[in-house]
Amino acid sequence: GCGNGKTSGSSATKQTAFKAGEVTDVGGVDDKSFNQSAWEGLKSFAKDNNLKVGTGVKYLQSTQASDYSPNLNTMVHQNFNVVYGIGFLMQSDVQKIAEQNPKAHLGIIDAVAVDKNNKPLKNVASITFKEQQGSFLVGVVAGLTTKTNKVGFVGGINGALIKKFENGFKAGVKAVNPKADIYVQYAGAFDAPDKGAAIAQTFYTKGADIIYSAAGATGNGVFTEAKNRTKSGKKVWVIGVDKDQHDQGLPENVTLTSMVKRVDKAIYDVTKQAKAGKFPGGKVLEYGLEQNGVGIAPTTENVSKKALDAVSGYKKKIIDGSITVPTTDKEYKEYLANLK
Amino acid sequence: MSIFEVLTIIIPSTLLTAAPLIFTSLGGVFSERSGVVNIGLEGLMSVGAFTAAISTLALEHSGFGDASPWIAILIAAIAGGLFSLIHAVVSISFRADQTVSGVALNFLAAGLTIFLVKMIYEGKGQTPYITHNIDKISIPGLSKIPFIGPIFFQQVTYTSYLAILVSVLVWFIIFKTPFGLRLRSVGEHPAAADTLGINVSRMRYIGVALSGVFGGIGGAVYLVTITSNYSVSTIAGQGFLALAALVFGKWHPIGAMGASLFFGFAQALSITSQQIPYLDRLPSVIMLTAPYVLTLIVLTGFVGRAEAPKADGVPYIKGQR
Amino acid sequence: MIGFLKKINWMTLLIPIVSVILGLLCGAVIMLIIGYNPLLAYQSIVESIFLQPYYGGETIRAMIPLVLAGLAVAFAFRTGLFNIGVEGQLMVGWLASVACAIIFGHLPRVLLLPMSIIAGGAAGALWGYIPGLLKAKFKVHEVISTIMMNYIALYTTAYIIKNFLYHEGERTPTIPASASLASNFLANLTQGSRLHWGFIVVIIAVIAMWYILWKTTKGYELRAVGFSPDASKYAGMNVSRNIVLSLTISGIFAGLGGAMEGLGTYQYMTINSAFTGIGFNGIAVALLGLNSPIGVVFAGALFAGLQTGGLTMQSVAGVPVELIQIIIALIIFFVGSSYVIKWAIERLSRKGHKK
Amino acid sequence: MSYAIEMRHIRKEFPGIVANDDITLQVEEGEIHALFGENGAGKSTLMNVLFGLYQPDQGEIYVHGKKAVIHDPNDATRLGIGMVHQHFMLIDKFTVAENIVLGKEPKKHGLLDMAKAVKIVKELSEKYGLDVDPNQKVEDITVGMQQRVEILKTLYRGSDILIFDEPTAVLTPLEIQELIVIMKRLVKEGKSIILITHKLKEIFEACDRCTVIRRGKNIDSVAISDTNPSELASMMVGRKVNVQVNDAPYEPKEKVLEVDHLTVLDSRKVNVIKELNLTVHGGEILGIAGVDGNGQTELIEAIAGLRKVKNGRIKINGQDVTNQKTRKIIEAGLGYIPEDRQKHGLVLDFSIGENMVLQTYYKKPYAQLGILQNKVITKKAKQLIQEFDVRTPSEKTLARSLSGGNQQKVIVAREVDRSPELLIAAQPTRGLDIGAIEFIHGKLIDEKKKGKAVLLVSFELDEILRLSDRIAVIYEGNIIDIVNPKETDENELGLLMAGRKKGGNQA
Ligand SMILES: Nc1ncnc2c1ncn2[C@@H]1O[C@H](COP(=O)(O)OP(=O)(O)OP(=O)(O)O)[C@@H](O)[C@H]1O
Ligand SMILES: Nc1ncnc2c1ncn2[C@@H]1O[C@H](COP(=O)(O)OP(=O)(O)OP(=O)(O)O)[C@@H](O)[C@H]1O
Ligand SMILES: [Mg+2]
Ligand SMILES: [Mg+2]
Repeated sequence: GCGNGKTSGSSATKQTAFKAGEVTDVGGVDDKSFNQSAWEGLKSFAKDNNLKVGTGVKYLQSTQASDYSPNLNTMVHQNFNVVYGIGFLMQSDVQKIAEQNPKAHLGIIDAVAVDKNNKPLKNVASITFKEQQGSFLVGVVAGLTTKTNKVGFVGGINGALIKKFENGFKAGVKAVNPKADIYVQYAGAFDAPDKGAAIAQTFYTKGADIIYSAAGATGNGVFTEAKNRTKSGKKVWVIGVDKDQHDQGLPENVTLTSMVKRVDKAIYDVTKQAKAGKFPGGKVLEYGLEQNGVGIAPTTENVSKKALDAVSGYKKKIIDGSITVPTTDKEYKEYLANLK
Repeated sequence: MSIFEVLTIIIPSTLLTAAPLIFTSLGGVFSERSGVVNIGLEGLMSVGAFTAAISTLALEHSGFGDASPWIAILIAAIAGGLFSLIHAVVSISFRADQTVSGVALNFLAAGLTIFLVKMIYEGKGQTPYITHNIDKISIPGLSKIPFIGPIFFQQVTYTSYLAILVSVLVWFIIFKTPFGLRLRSVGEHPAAADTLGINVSRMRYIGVALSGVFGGIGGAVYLVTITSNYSVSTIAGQGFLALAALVFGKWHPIGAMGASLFFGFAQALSITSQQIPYLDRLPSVIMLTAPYVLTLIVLTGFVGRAEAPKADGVPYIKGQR
Repeated sequence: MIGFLKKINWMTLLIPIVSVILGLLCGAVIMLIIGYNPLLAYQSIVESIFLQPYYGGETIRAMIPLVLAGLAVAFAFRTGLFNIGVEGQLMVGWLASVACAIIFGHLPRVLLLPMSIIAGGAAGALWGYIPGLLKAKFKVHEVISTIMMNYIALYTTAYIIKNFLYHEGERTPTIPASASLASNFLANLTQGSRLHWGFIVVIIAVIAMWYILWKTTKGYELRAVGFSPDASKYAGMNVSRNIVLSLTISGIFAGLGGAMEGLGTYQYMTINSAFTGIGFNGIAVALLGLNSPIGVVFAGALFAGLQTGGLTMQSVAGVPVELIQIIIALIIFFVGSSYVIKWAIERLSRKGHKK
Repeated sequence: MSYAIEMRHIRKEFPGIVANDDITLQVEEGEIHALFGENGAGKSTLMNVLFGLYQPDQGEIYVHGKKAVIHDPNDATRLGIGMVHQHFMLIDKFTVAENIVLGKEPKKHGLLDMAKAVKIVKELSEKYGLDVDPNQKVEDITVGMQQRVEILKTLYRGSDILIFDEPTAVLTPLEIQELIVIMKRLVKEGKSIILITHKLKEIFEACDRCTVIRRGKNIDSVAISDTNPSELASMMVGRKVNVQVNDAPYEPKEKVLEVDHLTVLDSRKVNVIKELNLTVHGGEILGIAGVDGNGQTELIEAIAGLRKVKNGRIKINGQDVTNQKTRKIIEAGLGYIPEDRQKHGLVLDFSIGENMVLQTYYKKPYAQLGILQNKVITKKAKQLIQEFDVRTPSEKTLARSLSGGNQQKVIVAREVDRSPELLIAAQPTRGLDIGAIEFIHGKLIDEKKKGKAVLLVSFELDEILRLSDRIAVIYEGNIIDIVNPKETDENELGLLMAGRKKGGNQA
């Protein structure tokens, strides 16, 4: 196996081969969401750089929140050249380990690591995404595809992060279809497919024909419900999140499109810079449409030509700044006011 | 939304959520009626769900198509039954405290299932998704009945009706057959049963094994109708809820079914209410906690005192006074 | 204390030890079957916990809430009640301690820290008091009511954080340093682990439980009511009040466990969408510790050690962490089957004598 | 001639004790054979061996002259042996019929045929004159009826050899008489019976022969016609038994307990005590005689504050304690030896020492400022164990592991030692052997001599007659008469208990 981690301190000696690692949250590396995406980034980096999976790139899974810190610490002490904490839940653990080991290089997804004075920590790369931008685009697709003029949004836990998805989506729908009704509900959990299914059932029964789910495994319930409906002859759609969820919609083919969040790409980029000795410590990297960090899924077979055209139009406007996609409820209100 | 529309959402959703709870709590009825407390229902559901996931995947892979989830439920029943034998051996033959054994059973199931998933799927922490679920359907004919049809017979799964039918069957077995009489006698007064030549240990083994079978079915139904894949968070508290339903239902099969339906209803309401005018103004926390608060309120007033079988939880040691 | 040592029944000590050994052996067998190296795995656990101060510190840190949760379960058990609600009591305790620390952040440390700890205990007490009251007044089975209270705690704490104490990252703000149990001294001692002063609270709690139950008249009453409510009633004790009291005290232990997480380990509370698991682990810890305060400490140590060491086992020997859970389950089974183990030990020792 | 049952040289050891040591028992066909011996002599053990619940370490069993190996109750049943256990083996929540047919249920298409079961039970009960209601739940019927259910269970299984293990300990005098009639009828039907009892009177009324065992050993077998009660008693104890009599002069002092127009409801909200008046003075033993179920239990519970009083007053030492908390009443001077010693009298999982202070643990000197004074408690316990001759290895022993007689001694010791003004003793000697009974009787008389008031409730007329200074007869929740024991006899009491007042009027 790899080193026994007996070395203390954080003297990141460069004699050993380059190593990059990630600490997953309780979902593990196959959560069909960002843990998995991150791991795919590391794996493809390994492939391109002849590193061995399991030693050169490696992950440690946490089984509870209190494991984050020891897992991060273990990797740092095993002299990994860069260690990622996946998810904003690990923010404070990453900050603490970074402060204790100033020479170690860490990365954090979906959060900005700061010190006590709210200054970015010099040895942490903070990777965030403009989910609102990608969500806006799938909102455009939804707004143009709905036949009932009713669409739904299912969120995991109601918080700043998922609000970006919600408001971006709503803004996109309204941009192309101002009259559309948008139902919004949060399940209160990222791992409650039963609740996801129940919410989807409510939305579909109320007449929605497209639901965008930004709810992790809770979204699986949305898929189940959509498939059931479709099988019994009422065609409805789901919009996936994080990855291209086209396959999960099969065989009933209920995935309209997905909002992809390229955690893999970001991780790959940062790891590459780290290997080249240009670790972007202290920087806040924002991955938006411009960086291809978010966007709509490559599978577009269910999306109409018209919608695709609209998407590329809006994409340009967002990138050139002529449209600012709202992230919070307040911004969304202002955005709506401006639309009129 | 009109009341009618609300009902067409809430009732089917109630039935869907309740089915796994019904099966599992019926399992609890068997075990506890025979005098063995079963805190391990949660673990038995995990085993059932896990087994259902891997066997549905294997079956659909070998071309069993829509029959896959149904066969998987049967396999899960067997797996649950076998797994529950650990509880039986430890708590009946080895005279362990039944609570201790049940708690250990939950731990073992949680660890073992994920461990096995990792072994089977090369390190992954969860199974792939099954493609052949047991679907929500409209029951031909019945769903056409005006008013009643759309509420009770549309967007439902056969498993929900099966669960209700099985509760009646279990009631029949427990209260109308010699087997049931003996099972209950062992849970009430094992020494008395013993003097009448009833093999106490054997009856209790059967009770526990049946709880495994039903718990396994409960977990499997949850998987093939609701979640579609197995991970750590698939079974997260449903077993404890089934346990609560069992006590709430006063250790009676029909009571357990009623309590399960009540839990299902409360949960469906908590979700749907956010789309119902006026109810949507309530802070979400009120609706989210409603099922649990309501249960507490109901237990304080209306259903009266729940009394467990007299020898529930008491190991039987032959010849001991 | 010497009197205490004299009272030890060697068999009661031997059984958990044998159980642990058997559990580990079974774990080794599983590893061998699957193709892992059990020696390497166990070596990594032992080495990390005993030779690397960081993991040693983390083990003790993990013990703190576990032991308190275990005491909560054990205390209720001793008085004839099964508290499955430790999980919820711990959550509300966690939130209350953090909220207190934040709201009264301007107060000096000598006031703020004890206040925050007490707030945690008090919230836990309230969460135990309710099922206690329901049982005493309405005969609601505590197993159901505590399960229900768990869910209520889960959603209520999340709601309160979300609406009144929100900080980005789905959590509360960080508590002021004046309310923190964290310590640079302890951290430096253990190469940066999160070990904090909470262990002192644990020591006090362990002694308190022992003292309350066996040295005070209240404890006498609680145990009497636990063993025989009928006889206690005939002897003039107030059974209802003792049930309420028992679950309330149990809740205090649990709430303190939450406070330790809030003031020590994390310095904040996240919005939980699922249970922390500490409360449920507490049930196992109590059972493993045979519901005695000292036993709970040892069981908590074992549990915490396996969990923390399990992380290194994962990283060094590649063994999935779930194996630790399996081993723990097996150990509990063995402890539960003490009757058979006792029988086996007696047989073996008799054979030994004959030779 | 072959015996119905012959047990030869039976030996049965339990860890640390030889319960049966070379016991031989011969029961002739068609006789009622008494098995007589102290508590713990090994009677139940021997019968459990016969019934297949225990396996003997040595010895042989012959049934109707044929050698039998009895592995379990099924074997015993097959051989025609039925047993009515010392502690009833009935399932409270089942009906009478369900209890009887359990394990050998009549079936129809594989389902329970309860209608048939009820019919069978009715037929059986008519045939043997054992009156029961097949459809009632066992928890709702009297102890006497429960006993009949137990007998029917054996008859239903076709037993012709019946074992009765202390059947009369829980019965009222009337029920005992009935049982004796039933037994005699059964013998006439060709059954053989083994009867275990501690009451010599019953042996002489019902039995043909008697086997006496002591400390696990055979002492002798005698024909009843060839012996007399005092001979049997000394055979059993191994020494001469002194019968305690209440010979202290009757000098009543001030009123200690005053019950005035008391009305109490039972759990079904029916008046079980109606306008009851009763006074007990210091320096007297007042016996309450009555058939079980006439309100004795409720009366005591009401006095002790364990049951709500609907109407009326209760005073102890002049202090009004109506509907007060039990603790207050205890502090006002109540001592209480409850009927159900294991459920109400002791915390079985507490040590003897802890049980000795069950009501006083919070008081000086047993506690100071809420802290238990364990040394004081231990010292007290040791003293009481000595004084009351409790047979136990130490005061740390759990009450659970004591024998019934010794458990009762612990309770008596505790209550008497507190020296309460009013001591209520409910069935204080139920199921105890003669030695223990005399001991406890002596203690009750001592209390009276000290000037305390003793309220004795017992179904044993003998006990009541021997100990009481006055006897109050309770009938349907009321005291229908108070009689002087010197001027009455069992016959008169029996009539009163059945509700007939002197002069033959129906009350
Ligand atoms: N299950 C057992 N385990 C250990 N010892 C036992 C057991 N049953 C009985 N004994 C022992 O055997 C002895 C005889 O007990 P047994 O119950 O036969 O007495 P008994 O004559 O029926 O007394 P009683 O008149 O009170 O019913 C007791 O003193 C007890 O020590
Ligand atoms: N199951 C048991 N295991 C160990 N010892 C026992 C057991 N049962 C009884 N004993 C012991 O046997 C002795 C006598 O018991 P037993 O119950 O026969 O007494 P007893 O006076 O006949 O009681 P009772 O009046 O209730 O019949 C006691 O000292 C008790 O400690
Ligand atoms: Mg006895
Ligand atoms: Mg006996």
